[in-house]
Amino acid sequence: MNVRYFAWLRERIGAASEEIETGAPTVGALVDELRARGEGHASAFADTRALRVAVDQQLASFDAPLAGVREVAFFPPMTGG
Amino acid sequence: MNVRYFAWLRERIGAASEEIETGAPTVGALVDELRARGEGHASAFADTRALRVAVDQQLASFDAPLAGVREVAFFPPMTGG
Amino acid sequence: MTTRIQSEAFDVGVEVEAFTAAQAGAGAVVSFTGIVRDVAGGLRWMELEHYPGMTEAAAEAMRQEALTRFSLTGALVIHRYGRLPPGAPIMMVATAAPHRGDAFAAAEFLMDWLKSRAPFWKKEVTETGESWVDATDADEEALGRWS
Amino acid sequence: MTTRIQSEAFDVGVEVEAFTAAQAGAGAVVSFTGIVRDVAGGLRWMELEHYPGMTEAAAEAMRQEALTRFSLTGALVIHRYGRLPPGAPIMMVATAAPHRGDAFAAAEFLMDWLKSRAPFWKKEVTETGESWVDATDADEEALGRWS
Repeated sequence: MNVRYFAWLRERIGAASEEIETGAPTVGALVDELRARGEGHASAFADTRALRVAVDQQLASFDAPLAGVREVAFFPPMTGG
Repeated sequence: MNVRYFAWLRERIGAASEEIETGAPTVGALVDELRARGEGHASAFADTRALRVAVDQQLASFDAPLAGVREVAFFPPMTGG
Repeated sequence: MTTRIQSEAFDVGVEVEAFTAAQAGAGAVVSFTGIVRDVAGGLRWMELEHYPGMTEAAAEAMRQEALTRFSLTGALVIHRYGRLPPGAPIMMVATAAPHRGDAFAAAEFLMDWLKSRAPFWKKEVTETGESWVDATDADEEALGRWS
Repeated sequence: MTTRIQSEAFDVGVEVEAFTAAQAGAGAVVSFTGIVRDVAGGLRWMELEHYPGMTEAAAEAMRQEALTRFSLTGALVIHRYGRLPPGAPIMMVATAAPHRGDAFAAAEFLMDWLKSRAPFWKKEVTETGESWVDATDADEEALGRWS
């Protein structure tokens, strides 16, 4: 699964994307796995209420299922316009 | 006093403006005098609820006083924009 | 000159570009353009009558009121009179503000007032005749939200 | 193409003019332009990050939703990414409709959604450092009026 990071999440983790082998059933379970990958990840995911997630490029919630999903992206609230 | 007409009022009266000697104390009294000038005037002023008035180029009401006024204009509701 | 009452055609793109370039400190620019519509078919042109002198003063007073009421960096009003073919721009307003809420509100405020209180009268000239456009209740009621 | 996500600068006047000319049956055209503001002083540039692929799809979905929800003849969305200096246009929307109410509402609808749901993130780069712009409660709350 391709996991992507944007804005300060990307900076804190130090990578724009990672290819990850996971059996996590939901976004929330994936976040728990990612937190264990190191200090940068733990800091980035410290408060998921401050984060947004997209599953296969659609905005989703943290309890969204991951079966068949190819890409998950994490980022702070958007500031376009 | 210069009295001006716009849009269908101008067409019905057959003049864009008239120079009128009047002692009418208010717009309403002036309207009564104008109605007596002929059929066109009478028809134009038949229903003043359908009309608007400007006194010295400021929107006004039909009971506005005319002392010292130089120009009165009558017209239907505006349709700009 | 940021209130212009004119018979000449104007170029919406040129006006929006020049207005936008002149706004220091603006984060938001809104423009509105009104265009002659051939609603029923057969419209040859729209004839716009106005009240020279009063029209300029009334439109400028509305622009000043918008500048007072909203937090703007600038506002522009252009309104044509005379003979206007279908598809021609009749008028435009542009507003600029630090924040988008003020720019949108000021543009709608100016449109609502210009529609019902600026001394213009529209006559439709069609292939079969001509008729004055009636004022609508909706346009009159739109003013209520600003009181 | 009526949704464009691009790094290149665009010319507001040219876009408004071309959009307006393409609208058959429109009586009202509204445009909104967002401009980089140097709020605190010392802004060198704004860096706009986006999510290639998702950004285009999300913006186009919002444009389609505006066309469905309001009575429009057309809608345009342009949004830049990359390095944008103070005073540069960041993005614009344009909407056209038979009546002005739809054109104004659709432009505000698109702005509210693009602000908070299109995947863009702004970073301010100043003479003394850089920082990500926080999302505001006001922008989030603005979405409430469309539900």
